[in-house]
Amino acid sequence: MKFKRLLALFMALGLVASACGSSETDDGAAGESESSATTEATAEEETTTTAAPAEAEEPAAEIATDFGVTDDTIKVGLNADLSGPFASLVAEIVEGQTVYWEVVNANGGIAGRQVEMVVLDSGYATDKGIENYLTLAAESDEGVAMISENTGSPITAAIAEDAKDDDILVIPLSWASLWADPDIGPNILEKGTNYCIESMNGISFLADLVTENGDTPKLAILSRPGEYGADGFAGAALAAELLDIEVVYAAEGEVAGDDRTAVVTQLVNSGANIVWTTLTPGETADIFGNAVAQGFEAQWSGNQPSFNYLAHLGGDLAESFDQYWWQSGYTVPWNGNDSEGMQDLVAAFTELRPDNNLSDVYAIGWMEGLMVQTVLEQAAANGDMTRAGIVAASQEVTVDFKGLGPNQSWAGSYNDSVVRESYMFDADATAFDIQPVSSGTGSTGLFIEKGPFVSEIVADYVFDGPCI
Amino acid sequence: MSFGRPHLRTSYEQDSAIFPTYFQKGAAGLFLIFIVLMVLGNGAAGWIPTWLFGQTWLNPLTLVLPFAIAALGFNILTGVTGQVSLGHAFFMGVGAYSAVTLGGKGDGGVKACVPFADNIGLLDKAGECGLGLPIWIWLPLAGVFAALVGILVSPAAVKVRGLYLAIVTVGLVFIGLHIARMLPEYAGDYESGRKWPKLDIRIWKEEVPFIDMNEDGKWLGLIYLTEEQKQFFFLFAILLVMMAFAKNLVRTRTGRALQAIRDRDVAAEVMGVPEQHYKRVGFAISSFYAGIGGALWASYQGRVSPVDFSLLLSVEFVAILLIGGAGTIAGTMMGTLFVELLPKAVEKLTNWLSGNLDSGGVIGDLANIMLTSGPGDFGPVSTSPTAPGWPMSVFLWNPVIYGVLIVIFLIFEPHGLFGIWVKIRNYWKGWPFSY
Amino acid sequence: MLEISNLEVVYNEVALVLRGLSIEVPDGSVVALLGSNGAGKTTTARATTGLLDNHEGKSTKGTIMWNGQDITHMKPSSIVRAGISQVMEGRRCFGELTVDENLATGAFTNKDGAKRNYDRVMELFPRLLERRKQLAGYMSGGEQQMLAIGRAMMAEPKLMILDEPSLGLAPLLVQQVRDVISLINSEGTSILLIEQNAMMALSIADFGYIMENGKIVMDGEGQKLLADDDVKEFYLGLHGDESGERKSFRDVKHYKRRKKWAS
Amino acid sequence: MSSNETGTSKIIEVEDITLRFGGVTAINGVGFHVTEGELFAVIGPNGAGKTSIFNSISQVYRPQEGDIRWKGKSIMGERPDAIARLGIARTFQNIALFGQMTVIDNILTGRHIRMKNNWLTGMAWFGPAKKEEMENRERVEDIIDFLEINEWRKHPVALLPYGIQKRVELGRALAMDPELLLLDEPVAGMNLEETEDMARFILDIREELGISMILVEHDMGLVMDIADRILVVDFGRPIGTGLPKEIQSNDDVIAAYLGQDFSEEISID
Amino acid sequence: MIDVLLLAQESTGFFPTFLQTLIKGLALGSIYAVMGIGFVIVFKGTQVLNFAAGGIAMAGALFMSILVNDAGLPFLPFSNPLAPEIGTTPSIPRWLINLVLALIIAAILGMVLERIAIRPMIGQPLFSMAVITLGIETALGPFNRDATSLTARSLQIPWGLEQWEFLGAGIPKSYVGAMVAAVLCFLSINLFFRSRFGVAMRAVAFDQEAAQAQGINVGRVFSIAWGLGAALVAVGAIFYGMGPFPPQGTVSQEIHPVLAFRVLPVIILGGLDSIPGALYGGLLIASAEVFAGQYLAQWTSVLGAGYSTIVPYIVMLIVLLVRPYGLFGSEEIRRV
Repeated sequence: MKFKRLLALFMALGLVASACGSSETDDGAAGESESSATTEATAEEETTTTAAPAEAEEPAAEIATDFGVTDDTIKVGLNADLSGPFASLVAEIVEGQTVYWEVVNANGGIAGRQVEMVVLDSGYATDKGIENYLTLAAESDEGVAMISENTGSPITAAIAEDAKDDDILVIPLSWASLWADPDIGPNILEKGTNYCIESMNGISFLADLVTENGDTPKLAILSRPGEYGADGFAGAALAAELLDIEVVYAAEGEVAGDDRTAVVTQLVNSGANIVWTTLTPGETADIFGNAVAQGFEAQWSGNQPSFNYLAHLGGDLAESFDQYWWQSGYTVPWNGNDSEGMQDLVAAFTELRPDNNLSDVYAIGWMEGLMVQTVLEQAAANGDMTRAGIVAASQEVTVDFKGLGPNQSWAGSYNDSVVRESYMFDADATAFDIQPVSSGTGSTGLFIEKGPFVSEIVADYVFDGPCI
Repeated sequence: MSFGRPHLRTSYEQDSAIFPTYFQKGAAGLFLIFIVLMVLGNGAAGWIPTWLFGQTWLNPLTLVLPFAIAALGFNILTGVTGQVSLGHAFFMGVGAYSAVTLGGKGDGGVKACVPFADNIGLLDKAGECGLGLPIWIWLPLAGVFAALVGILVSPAAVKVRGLYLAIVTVGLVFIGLHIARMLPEYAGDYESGRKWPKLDIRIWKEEVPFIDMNEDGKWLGLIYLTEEQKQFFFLFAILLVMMAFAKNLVRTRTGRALQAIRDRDVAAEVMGVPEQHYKRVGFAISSFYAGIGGALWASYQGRVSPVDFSLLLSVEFVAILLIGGAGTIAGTMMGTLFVELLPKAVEKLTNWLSGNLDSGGVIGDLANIMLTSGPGDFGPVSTSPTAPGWPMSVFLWNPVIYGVLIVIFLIFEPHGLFGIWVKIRNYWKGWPFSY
Repeated sequence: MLEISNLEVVYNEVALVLRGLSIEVPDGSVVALLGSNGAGKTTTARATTGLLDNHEGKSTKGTIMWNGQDITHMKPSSIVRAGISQVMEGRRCFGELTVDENLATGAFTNKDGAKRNYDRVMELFPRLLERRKQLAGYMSGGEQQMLAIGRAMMAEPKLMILDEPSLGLAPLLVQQVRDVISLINSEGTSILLIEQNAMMALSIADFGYIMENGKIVMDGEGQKLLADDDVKEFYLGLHGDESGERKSFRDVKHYKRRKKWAS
Repeated sequence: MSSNETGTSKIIEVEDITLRFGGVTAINGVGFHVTEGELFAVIGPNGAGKTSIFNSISQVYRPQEGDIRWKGKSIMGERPDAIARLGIARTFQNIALFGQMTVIDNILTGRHIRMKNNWLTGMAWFGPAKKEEMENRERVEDIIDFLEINEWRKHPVALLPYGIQKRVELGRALAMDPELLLLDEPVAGMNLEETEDMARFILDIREELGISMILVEHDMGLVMDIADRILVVDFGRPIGTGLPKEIQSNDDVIAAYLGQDFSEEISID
Repeated sequence: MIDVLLLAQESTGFFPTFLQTLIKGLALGSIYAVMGIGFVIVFKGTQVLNFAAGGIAMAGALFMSILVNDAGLPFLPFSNPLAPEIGTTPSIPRWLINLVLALIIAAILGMVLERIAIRPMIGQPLFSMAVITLGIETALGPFNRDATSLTARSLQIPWGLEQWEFLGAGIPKSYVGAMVAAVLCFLSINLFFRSRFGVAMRAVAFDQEAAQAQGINVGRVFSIAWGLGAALVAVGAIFYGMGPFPPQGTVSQEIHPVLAFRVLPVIILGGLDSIPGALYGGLLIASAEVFAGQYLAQWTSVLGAGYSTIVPYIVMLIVLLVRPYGLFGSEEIRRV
């Protein structure tokens, strides 16, 4: 191990490699998606081509590294669901990050190094996810500096402890309130509002809506089994307690399998006028569709992945969703606002991915990119881009999401670091029109109704740990 | 004895040995030495896995070992006894959850081990049941419990034949998945599962294990090994023992009875082989292997979720059996290696090809045909892992390749890799007089 | 006219069953093909009607000509269309189909003549008319044999190959089958009659072939063969030694014996 | 013990059994007995119910009426494997060998009921299991030697010629050390030479081991030569029992089965 | 919690709930029965237990969604002239014509698969043939998933979630649609079996070689069996994609592939080769599933969420313990 580090130092001193490498790859890679799946082979090739001495932008020699960072590249790993149930969603999120790095690399990369993504597919299977993690976290040439996306609560839960042991930073693509807890995931850098707080904000919003119409809110909570469902349910139950709302039906972790007849019957009979869901889009569509068909009228909303504009606004239930559904979220939608972040994002996609359809979730990948860049630059500034150094740097930064979502930092206690803002979106079936990015028109049908906002109950609440 | 005439066997004992000739004994020994050298990272023996699977090849290779054990069990049931089961994943699950219940860490004490503890008011909140016992208890018992469950379901399983059994066992997998959902106190969260005991060997529940498998260091004060190497050798040793058991079983009375049932069930009965009894034995032994395999797999992974024990896992074993060659132990091993490492190899190969896209020459051309790097290109495999629609990413192609291989092997080489191996061997035996 | 010349058939790419078989069935005649079990009689029928594929068999040499057309490698359906039908060994009626439906399968290649042929079959076998709505599986062996022959007649073949029609039938029924065959032949259909029961076959055959190990070992007119001593000995089951009397199986033992069984 | 002096005690008695499948009556009131050391033959046209009689004795089929007694004790309702353990072995009309197993393993499977090692001792191999396996292997080699199939020893039986398969099947039945051997068409489809070999094996087994046998066969020549007594069945009904000479001259048998001129037309199928 | 549930149960009348459940059971049973017949036809015709039915069914549903959503057809130079205008729900006749087109395409898929993978295996053991279809299922899966990941795959059901009121119960038009489809399928299959080709198929099922000897083109019979089987499972999948059924008018990659596996207990109960068996089995299993889902809901916390989906397997196991050959299958006579 020591020998390797010495060797790296020696090479860095002697060859001064970074600048030339980056300028060469700029020309080759800027416009092509090829760079997204850069390989070992290309990496080697690059090293050989950059062997010729060239002028350095900055001396790389001062930065300590261990795995995943060489003199001209930084590898970040993605443990993504590209063939499983969330593949369509995750593929676009990964695309968001890919495009982000193309832009960053074209502008010279981070600390003179090009960022390489190593994308592995978990298929949302825990076993495969763990295998992927072991590959990404390997203490060898194949290891990455940090994991910039790890799909799903289950897989994140499965690797949380290992990530701590390996001292590697992981950004989860999961918003369970667990990850912000230093006891559970000190190395898990949660992004955005967690399900629990999202539920609290969302139910406050719905309750206000009903109260304005002169009704007394009666809440039904539907959740699926697992961390996601439990966290969303915990938040909803907490909100009901704090707001003093009657819970007329609570299907805690009871939504699973294909037949939800009983849930629908009980929901319809419960007399609820607010429904909060912590479900998958398929489950939402089923329960929502059946309930509406049986004449059930209420204000619906749910944690972020309960709703999928493609399936719900593009399907048979579009009008009903338009009528009854409010979508909750913590990143701005595609035509949500004119923030700097959204303008950057749209500009980059228009140039680099003109044929892709517009999507709300590119922003999530883009924000992951912003986070990683901020953390890595801090680490570089600290002169320590070892895995441990990156973890340490993450505690020192505040990430500016440029209006795509609330800014965030991870230092301090749980209560200090959780993000309390979220958004409520109005679903508009008539506006829904998916077009290629380059057309400049089209819409995902989601518009910001309120936000970013913090409900009173969330603002006042002291979070002394995860909700579950 | 008779060095000059390797085919002359002087006793029945020699004739029915696992490796009857000195040549075979020597070859097996050399193969073992090769594996040890390879895992120890010896350059000469290690370049093939490095080239195929990259630097971290030891992890995927170690992962093959528990699957190989479970596959041996599947072979006993389906290859040897001829009972087509799609329920192997279920029995792996039974083994794995027995292991975690006995060896895992619980948070609700013994009370949590009562089913529905929180529903009947024993506990306020659902807890996880784990007794924290050492591996020498949980590993064998994982197998035993799986075998017992096998016997428990056998009344339904031994009565039905052929495809009916296949369907019944499909049902078993779905029911098993649901039971895991009903009993989170054993199974943990339905999607993220729970933590399994590590492979460390403890005498009892002491803090510092007797043999530590999860830290680099000297093993029993003898040889310096990394954590990965330790785990590999440990699992490999278990696999060898299980292979020997399987081989012995097949060459003795019970094994013959099982094969007889496979080949002609009615004739077997008339020869005095009670069909239902031996089907039950086959079921139990197969489940035992599945249980051990499942327990070791989960333990090596550290964490698996109930959903991992799905029908797809069962189908994997069918593929292993068919691709390797049914009924033989060597075939089972070949099949497991092939099926478990194939996706990884395909991924690496695609990466390697995409690295050579612009290199010209044969490889470059091949890469251009196979891959699509941007719009306007017509290769079936997309280099971008994220592009939806056609062309598909390599991750989506992997199951396609795997399914197509099952079809191709069945149509063109029903005896699987083992059959191919036998053909090659016979060719060389007859060489230069190949006919 | 059917002409099989020098036909070789191999099963599973190893077992050579027909070794250069040559026979002829002239138009309008009854030809008997005799031989013991395993001689290759059924294989000959399969090769002629294109059913070898089902048994991993292949004709590797020789030709089968039907009225000047090479049918060696034709599909079974084309061969039936060309006018050759087979009544398979063991009758092979479709047990889960009614008598009418069984006959309908026979008319698969000959939709147009279905009605005419149906009437003809029913006229020939009044028993079938009585049972036309009954499942074939519940009929007796003799009735099934009638049905199988009737089914083959539905295609209006010019050549009918009958494989062991007397197998498993009581002597009385064998007589009936023999008469039916004569009748069909008298209406102009050539017959290739494959039999182990040499007596029955040769009594109506114009010409007979005797095969052994995949080859024709003897041929001649039916009556002539019946009178032949070798035929008597080997194909009529009359094993004999020089004295002309049968040799008892009790006497064959021990002459090969090397080792005592239980000691 | 010579072939003429068969024992007097009845080893098996079949009493008026009737077997029906759905609407079909396969056996209709068949009864007979076999004494110790006797070679009893059952003949009749195809589909007459001969094989069904065997299947009833080995309890693969359960006759609805009647009784079958083994040494005086009823075996009705026993399972086929229990029948085998009593000492009744059989061969099958359409060879029912274990196709993928070698000749040795097939015959060793016949030793199943005479062996004791179970899955546990078998897996361990060393110790009693190994000893037992070797002893039985020796016994199997004797049988292989007797049946003159040495060269095929290690071949999977499915690949063997028909005649050899028939012998292996006989060997497998012999390996059970039976007291009664049921032979279902042992020479069907064989040529004269093979038939002679098989006849020789059957007679040897009988003379040297004194095993009683029931023989179902179409080859009248063989049956008339070697059988002690003969039962003729037709359409599941018995139409005559007796010594070969009696059968040949029994009018019912001639009418239903043999045909008028048996002396000239011996092999009617 | 339980108090809340009990209150909820009382607020609607017993009878409407019962009626609604019954109708749903019949509708789901119709879908199971149609898919079951798809299995049975393939098994009768080619002796193959078609584990690939899930993949084929979902592909069929996808063809339908492509036809009713997109003007163009993938990989083909011409477009679908009957496609409704983008973004509009088609009229019922137009939708039905597209349905027939989709079924034809699904049938072609079935025939192609049969020709490529099954035909070379004819005569092999049942196990090998069934496993081949497992291979096909594995290989089809990614294509289906890839296709659903592009956009939402709506089926543009013309009647959406409309329902009739009947004795206080809401009866969705889709349920009635499923039942009508099942009756039509059942009748036409019965007619087919009396036709020349149907008789030929039954003959092939009974004795392939004897059928060949009659001049029946066995290959074509196989093709037809697979074509029909594929079309029938596609009918099931498309009608399962309607309104109040879980996927709510879309093709779901979570549910559709598993649907076929839920039909397996149906054909086990009905017997692998019995068409009426598939019908009775489908109705029985679906009723058990739907009634259990409705009336055991109080016990969800003990039975586990989604317990009703395993009811078919439980029913199957119980029946097999008593009758190893299913309720309608006939016991085979073991031949020696």
